[in-house]
Order: sequence, then structure tokens, then C-alpha cells
Amino acid sequence: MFDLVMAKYNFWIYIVLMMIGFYAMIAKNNLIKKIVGINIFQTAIILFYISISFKRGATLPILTESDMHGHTTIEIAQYLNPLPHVLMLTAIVVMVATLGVALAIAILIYRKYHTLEEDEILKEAK
Amino acid sequence: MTIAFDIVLQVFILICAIAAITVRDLLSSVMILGAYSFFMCLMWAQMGAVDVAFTEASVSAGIGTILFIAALMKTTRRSRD
Amino acid sequence: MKILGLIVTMVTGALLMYGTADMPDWGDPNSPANSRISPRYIEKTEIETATPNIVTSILADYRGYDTLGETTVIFTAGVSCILLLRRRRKG
Amino acid sequence: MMLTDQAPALIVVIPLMCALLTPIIGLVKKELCHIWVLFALALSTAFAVSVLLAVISHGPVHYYMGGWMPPWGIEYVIDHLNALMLVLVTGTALVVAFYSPKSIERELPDKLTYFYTVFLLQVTGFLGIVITGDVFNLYVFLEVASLAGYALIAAGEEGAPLASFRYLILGTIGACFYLIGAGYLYIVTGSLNMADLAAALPELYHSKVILVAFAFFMVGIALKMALFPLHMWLPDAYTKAPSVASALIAPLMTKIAVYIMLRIMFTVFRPSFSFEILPVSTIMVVTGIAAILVGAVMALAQIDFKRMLCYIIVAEVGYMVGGIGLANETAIKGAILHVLNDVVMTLGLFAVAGIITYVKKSHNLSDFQGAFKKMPFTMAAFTVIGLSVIGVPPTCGFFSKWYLIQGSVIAGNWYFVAALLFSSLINIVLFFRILEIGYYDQGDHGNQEKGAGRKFTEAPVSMLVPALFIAVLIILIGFYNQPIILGIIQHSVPTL
Amino acid sequence: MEVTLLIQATDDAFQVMEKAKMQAVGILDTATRLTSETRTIQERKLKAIFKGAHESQSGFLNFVATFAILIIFWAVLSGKFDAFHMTLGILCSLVIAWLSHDLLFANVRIGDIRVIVQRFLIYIPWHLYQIFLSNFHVAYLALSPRMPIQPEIIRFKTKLESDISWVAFANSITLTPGTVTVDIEGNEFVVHALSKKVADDLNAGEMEDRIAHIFMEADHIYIQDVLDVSRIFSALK
Amino acid sequence: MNGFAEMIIKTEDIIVKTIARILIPFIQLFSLYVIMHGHYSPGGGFQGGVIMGASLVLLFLTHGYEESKERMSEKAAILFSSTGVLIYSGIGLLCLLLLGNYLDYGRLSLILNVDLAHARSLGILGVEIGVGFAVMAVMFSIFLDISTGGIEPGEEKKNEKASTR
Repeated sequence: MFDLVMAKYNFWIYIVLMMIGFYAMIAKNNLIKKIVGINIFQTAIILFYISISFKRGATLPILTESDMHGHTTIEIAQYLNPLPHVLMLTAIVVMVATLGVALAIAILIYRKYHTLEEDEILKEAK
Repeated sequence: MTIAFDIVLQVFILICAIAAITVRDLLSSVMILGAYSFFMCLMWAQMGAVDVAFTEASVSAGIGTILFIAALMKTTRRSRD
Repeated sequence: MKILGLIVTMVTGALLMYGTADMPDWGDPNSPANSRISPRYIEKTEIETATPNIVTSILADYRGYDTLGETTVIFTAGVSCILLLRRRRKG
Repeated sequence: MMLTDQAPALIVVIPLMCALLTPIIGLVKKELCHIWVLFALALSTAFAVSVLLAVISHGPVHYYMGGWMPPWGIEYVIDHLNALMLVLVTGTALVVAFYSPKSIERELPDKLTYFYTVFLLQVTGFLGIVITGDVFNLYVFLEVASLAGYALIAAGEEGAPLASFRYLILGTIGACFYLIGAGYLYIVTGSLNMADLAAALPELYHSKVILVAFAFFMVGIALKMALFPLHMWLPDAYTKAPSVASALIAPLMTKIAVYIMLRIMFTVFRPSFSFEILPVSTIMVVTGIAAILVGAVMALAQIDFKRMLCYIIVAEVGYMVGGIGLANETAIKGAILHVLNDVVMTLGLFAVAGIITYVKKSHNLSDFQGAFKKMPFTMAAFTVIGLSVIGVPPTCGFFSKWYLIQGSVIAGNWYFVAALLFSSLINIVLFFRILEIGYYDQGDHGNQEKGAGRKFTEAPVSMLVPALFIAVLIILIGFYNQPIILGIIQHSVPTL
Repeated sequence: MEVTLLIQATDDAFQVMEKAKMQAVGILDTATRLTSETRTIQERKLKAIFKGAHESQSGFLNFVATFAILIIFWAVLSGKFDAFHMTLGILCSLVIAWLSHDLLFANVRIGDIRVIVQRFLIYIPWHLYQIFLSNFHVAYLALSPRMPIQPEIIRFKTKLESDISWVAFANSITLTPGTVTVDIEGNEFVVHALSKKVADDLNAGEMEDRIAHIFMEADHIYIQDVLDVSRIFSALK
Repeated sequence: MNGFAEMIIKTEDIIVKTIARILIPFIQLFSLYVIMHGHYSPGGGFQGGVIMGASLVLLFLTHGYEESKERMSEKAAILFSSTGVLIYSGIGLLCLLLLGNYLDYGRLSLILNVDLAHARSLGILGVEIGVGFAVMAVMFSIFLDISTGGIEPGEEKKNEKASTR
């Protein structure tokens, strides 16, 4: 049981984080809070991917001098899995792009209704 | 040692995440989100994803927070929840 | 709304937790994710791209098309902000 | 020779590079933007058609980005389904681009350059989604398309930003769910390439991770395609968007989500897994029926023409999802044919809505008053499209419905048959109501403005030609549905 | 004989002295003239600084100095000295120097930079010593049971002139424990001090004098004159 | 309601202004270093571009709209961002014209006179530079639009009158 918890508790924490963001996205009333929720949610997903790439006893995915020039075979277990890192670089950029567009739309909404609370906006829009 | 560090970091991250969505003042919320991003990037650096941590530090904790604050100054920092 | 949101969140979280049961352990060097495709990148990056930072070589070369898409995303965001907010230029 | 080899890359890259050049051209001369967009899309369409022909004659085309072999690099796989979607996307975009200038000049006069830039980026995103054979690459282009979509919708009339914001929240949730699904697949297989995943997955089919991944893929895509319980964002967003944007996004976004669903269900996973291990089939049929009923009933309650069309889209999504869920060859064939038909029909309907908006500056049903007299060509096109949505035989809408009904009879699912027939009935009411308004009702102020009432206020030619073209196309697809099914759709149905 | 010799010698001596006197007067005249010239130049410079019209002077020198500093910074960062990377470094430094050479030296007088650096290096140990001292003071304040803290806000007009010296002064104040620069309003510093002693130390003005000395303000005209005159005399010798 | 930028400009804080003025060139050089050394150490086009964009944002916040406009106007931001992505896709297209697949940097060895691996390395460098350009300009442009609300500071009243009319 203890082993199971030790092996998996990291994943559970990521899921809790994701769900905090998810809850903010769907249940919060304030538009900026929703955007904060997006950020938390996506960051937690990125954390999940990064933890996929983790290997015990491995170092950064940057080749050392000896591996570069010596013609010895490269020890794969020595380096972290670089692929999720690459994917997550992309995801971070997507995150900031979404943030920019979302804030622009929020400003547009505020310009029109002078409030950021969703229910007030809906009341006013009717 | 590293496990202790991990747990402390994770607790910080959880606290920051919960605080960011419960604080009423939006400016504080955004600031806490910046702190959350920064702890997150520490955690990634600790897992060896230096590239991603670097990007997060510059993008999310840097430009992202600035964009948030700029938008808040253009709108309002009050919130009901 | 809040109660509904909480319920949806709980269900989603429970589903995700259920999925973790069959996952490889955290930090396992022999998990499929770490042993199926990524070894080739680590082995060949020096020979094929002369770039010791494996992340860079994958980012810009092996999966360079993803990065093109990513740059397009950023560009889209910039143009979108201009489209939505800018009221400066007339005509 | 070389150019046809490189065509798959060029289909996506040409709209992308042209989108990058559009702001520069806009700085020089604004009026050139429209021609530039037309040029880009025409070129892209030509390449798409050439790829479709190549696929029909030689079978699936593979293209390796950067020359790297598939599991390591990114691969384009173009089979029959892909190629059909490519032609649909580029063709729709071309028609909309041809149709756009007058409408944009009236609705967004000072934002022309950036509107066209985002327009092209949107098309790029759609093409990138459709053409790729890599799970993560699909996510990236999904985000390109989504972001461009949010921006285009938010640029619309009053209330559009709020609609767009809600779309953004739900769309981001959808994309994030997709990303979680991809992550769950990656952690147990270590691969991102669709073909590679398909090879690696069967031995893991009893893993819980795979089940969760599948569920998240499905929910994420359902959010993007506005499947019934998750359709709340769609009506507002598409109603309030600028008419050109809704004419581009409304036909394509939901259908592309259906395409992604087909890819995930039949390419990444085996059909046997998708249908047998989980009660997916039942869920899909039930939600499909619910979507059809809700869409039809809600459409009946609307007084806004565009909003009514949006609920029709919700119902049409129900057709396709239900058709896929029936899990037999005929029904899936019908669903895919319906994707094709629905793109054309929705495009036509939103084109008509755009014309009405252009002429009357609003889009309520009452704006059709006396339309037959004032704009006979528009109404002729509208009648043909309406008949097709109802499902009257010579038009294309009939054939896809026919296949769907046949499929559900084979599956023994009479509820779905009933839902289809009910929806057709409602559509008859919907469209004949509009035709009645247009034909008989001369309007309240006919007395006051007798001179003006008689005047012939047809839409400009650049908007009219696409509408008529679509009407003709609907009949053509109706006549040639057999070759299309035998030549293209037949090959994209998985063996069950 | 001896008398005539003596008279002659005296005459010679007088003549020599006359010549020497003439020469000395000439030299002094020249020196005064040169000095007044340099003084007018200096005053003009000063006026230019006060007016804020500083871009027109020595744009090229700024560029070169910025480039030199940046290339050193690059070398420290990069640590790769093969041709390819050095070319990249030179290109990058050129681009940045071209972009923002007017930022780094917005209103610092270029000719004095060596002296400033030299004096700044001398200033650092003194400042560290001050920090050390006031650390003890603050520790005493905090640890003594009565907590003899008398926080107060003090305001004083500064005699410093350029913004860089203001910034150096403000940061020196803030770095020293017990005092924090709250704001600069016009040329008035608003400083929060923790106790009477710290405030008195600040009001005594030693730190301000030293900062002024570093950036050659308040005393720079005099120093410049002395330097010029000594250069002229050595040239004449 | 004042914008972020206007609020900062109004305070005219001499300390912030001077420190920012001295730091900006170094930040910019560091960003270029990050772009150029993406091959050997963490970093690359995105990070460098974001840092460069952040330095421009810093300039805007401390020195105001006019000063930053001299260095990067809105038109220039648009041009730079599309140029950046064009560099990327242009390199891809160049590979295509050299009879390779799209983005196949190995083909660059035909014109660059180096071996295959180094051609790929140079291709990566070019791509990173393009990404850096695009990200820098876009970040600055987004910030400009959000912080000014799309209106030139000072023109706000004029425009609002026009819109309420």
C-alpha cells in the first residue's frame, strides 16, 4: 500500500491541481478568475507531462562533452526523456497565447458592460 | 532530502493554487498566480526540465503576470468571488 | 452553479485518478514513455544534428513542424489582439 | 512532378505564408488583401484537389515533415477521408473568401487587413488539423484554429465578446481534455504518431489508462463539436459573429471535430475497441437522438434566423454522431456523406443569412418579409438549400438521410429512425414558415413606403454568386452521390 | 675689478631675473587664458546637462563604449571563443549597441568615465564598512530590551545634479541598514530612518559628499582646472 | 480609469527610470545570447524572444509610450512578427526548393558548404532566430494593445467622444 502511494502520489497531486483550475474555469463567476483557472489547469497538465519524462538517476537532456566527442556509446538511462519537454514548450506558448486573447476579450467585455461578473453581464445583456 | 523538498514544494503549489482562486482581490489573485508559476518552474527545474522551467519563468511568471496586471488596470480589481 | 461545478470537477478528478492505477510508477526509467521512441533522439542527435541540447534539436528539427505551428499560434494571438482591441487607425 | 510530391506540405504552408504576408500587403494597399486571400486559397484548393485525385488513383499519400521517418518526426497521412475533408475546407474557404468583401466592408470597415489575416490563419488551422497524422500536432493546429475562431467571433456585433469568452472557456477545456488524453496515451505507449499508436495499443486495451484516455478524447472533442449536453456555447457564438466569420466557422468547426472523432475512434483505436469494450455506441446514439430532438425543438422556438440555423447545426451534429454510433457500415457511410452535405448546406444557409444581414442590417425571421419579390435569386438559392436540409430527393440532403435511416434499420434502432423523421418534419415547418413569410407577407410598412417596397433590392453579385453556386452544388452532389460514395467514402469506412 | 665683476654679475642676474619674470608672466597669462577657456567649455557642458540636451554630443563615442562593454559581457556569458561564436557575439553586440547606445550613457560625460570607475571602486569598500557599522547599530536596536527605535521621515534637498548620482545615492541609502529611500520629489529626498543616530549620520552628509566626489559633481570644475593647468605646465617644461 | 502604463509614467520615478535605462541593453544582449546558445544550454528562440519582448515592455513602462515608439512602433511590431514566422517558413520553403521535404534542413548543405549535421545545426539556428523575432514582436504588441486598450495615450478622450457620438 505504502509503495503504491509512494509511486503514485505525485500523479494525484497533479490531478488535484488540475481540478482546482478546472473548478475555477467552470464555477467561478468572475471572468479574470476563469482565466486564472485556465492558467492553473494548463500548468498542471504541463507538470503531468514533465513528470512522464522523469527518470530516476538521470540528468538534464544536454549531452556532456565526453559523449559528444568520444565515440563511446551513449548511455540512454543517463539522460532524461526529452520529448515531453519539447511538447510542453509548445503547450506553454499555447497557454500564453490563449491568455492574451482571453484578456483582450475580457477588456472588450468590460468596455461594454463595466463589470467582470458574469451574472451581472448576463443581466445587463438582456 | 529531495523527497522532503518535493513535498514542501508541492504543498506550496497547492496553497498557491487554492489561494489564487479564492482571494477576492483580483490583483492579489494574479500575484499569487505568479508565485504559483514560479514554484511550478522550480519544481520542473528540480525534475530536470530546465528548458521548460526557463520558458515558464520567462513566459508565465514574467510576461503572463504583466499582461494580467495590465488588463486589471484597464478593467477593475474588484471581484465578488 | 457552484454545486454543479463541484460535482463535475469531482467526477472528472475521480476518472483521472482511476486512470492512474495502471500507470507506470513515477520516475521509472523503463516505462514505455522512456524506452519506446525517445532513445533514438538521445543516441542520434549528435551525429545527425550536431546539437548537444537534445531539447533544441527535437524542437527545431525532428519535430520542427510543431514549432512552426506554435509560432503560428503566437502570431495568431498577436493579430487577434490587434483585431479585437485596436481602434487607432482610421479608414 | 516534384510539385505534386510536395503538394501535402504546400496545402497548409501556402495559406500560412500568405497569412503572414497579408499585414504587410495591408500596409501597402488595403484593397489588395481580398485578391491576395483569394489567390492563396485558390492555390491551396488546387493542391488539395490534386492530392485528392492522387489519393483516388494511388491510395493513401504519406509525407514526412523534415524528412524524418514517422515515429520520430511528424508525418502527414492523407487517405480518402482526409483528402475529402481537405477539399471541403479549402473549397469552403474559397467560396467564403469570394463572398466576403462587401460584407466585411459593411460590418468591420476599419479592420479589413487583420480580419483577412485571422481568416487565413483559421483556414491554416483547419487544414493542419485535417492533414496531420500526429496526435500532438493535431492539438497545436486545433489551438491555432480555436484562437483564430475566438478572435473572429469576438469581432462581431454587440454581445459577441461575451459569447466568444464562453466559447473560449469551453473550447480551452475541450483542448485541455484532448491534451490530457494524449498524455495518458503517451505514458503507456511512448508514442505520438497515430499509426504507431494504433500498432502499440491493442495489447493494452484492458488498461484503465487507455479507457480514461479514450473518455477524455471523446469529451474534449464533444465540447468542440457542440454535442448535445455541451452545446451551450454554440448558438450565441455563431449568432453574434460577423456574417463572414460565421459562414466560415459554422460549417467547418463542428464537422472537423466530427472528423477528429472519426480519426480517434477508427485510426488511433480499433473500431472493435471503440464500440465493444465500452458502451460508447449506446451513449453516442442516445446523445445523438437527444441532440436531434433538442436542436429541432429549440430551432422552432427562435425568432432570430441565424440562431435558428445554430440549433439546426446542433441537430445535424446529432445526425453524424448518432450515425457513427450505430456502428455499421451503411450508417457510417451516411454519417460521412452527411459531413460533406452538411458543410455545403450550412455554408449556403449562412451565406443567405449574411445576405439578409447585409441588406437589412439584422437577421430576424421578420426580415424575410417580401423577400421573394425583392431578392428572387437569393430566395431561389435559399429554397434549394432548405429543401436539401429537409431531405427532399433530388438534393443531396436526402441521400445522407437515406443512408442514415438504412443504417439504423440495419442496427435495429427504431428510435433513431423516429428522431430523424421527427427532425425532418420540424425542418419542413421551419423552412416553410420562412418561405411563407418571404412569399406572402408584404410587411407592415408596405403602405408607407410603397415605392421603396417595390424596389428590387437584391444583394451584390459577389455575394449572390456563391449562394447560387452552392444551390447548384447541392443538386450536383445529389446527382453524383453514388460516384462520391463509391470513389471516396467507401474507402474511408473502417472494416467493422 | 672685483667690483665691476660684481656689478656685472648683478646686472646679469637682474637680466636673468627679468627674463624669468617675463617668461613667468607669459606662462601665467597663457595658463589663465587656457583655464578660462576650459572653464567656459565646462560651463557650457554643465548648461547642456542642466538643459537635458545631451544626445547631440558624442553619439559615436557612446556607441563604441556601449559596444565595448557589451562585448565583454558577451564573452563572460558565452565562454566560447571560436570564430563562429565570436562573430555571433560581435554581431549581436553591434545590433544591441545600435539599438540602445543612447540608453546606457544617457547623460554621463564620457571623458570622465575612467575616473568615475576608479573612484567608484574606492567607494565600495567604504560603503561596505558603513553597512557593517550600521548593521551593528540595527542589531543593537533590535536586541536591546528597551527597543530604542524612533522611526522618522527626514527630508533634505540634495546638492547632487545628475540622475545617475541620485540613483547611486538613493540606493546607497537603501542598502545601508536602518534607512530606506521612500521617494525623490523634485530634488528632495524623502528618507525613512530607523533611529536618531542613523538620521544624524545621514544629515551629516558624508555619503552625499562621497557620491558627489565619485560623479565629479560640485567639485569637478576645480579638479578639472587643476588637471588642465598641470598638463599645460608639464608641456611647457 | 487610467491604464497601467499611464499610471507608471505619471510617477516619473527617477530611480526606476535610471536603473531600467542601464539594465535594458544588458537584458537585450542576454536575450540574444539565449537565442544563439540554444544549442548548448537551455534556451532558444522562445525564451530569448520573450526576454527581448520583456525588455521592450520595461522600456515602455519606465520611459513611456513616445520613447518606446521610437524603438518599436506598432507597425514595426507587426512587420517583425510576420517577418519572424516568415523566416521560419521561408527556411522550410528553401529546403523544399532544394528538392528536399519541407523543413528538411539537411538540404541546406547544398548551398552552405558544410556537412549534413552542421547544415542541420545552422538550420536550427536560423529557425530559432525567426522564432525569436516573432515572439519578441508579438509579446510587445499584445502588451501594447492590452495596456493601452488599443488607443494611443492622450487620444483616449477624443476617441471616446467620437464613439459616444
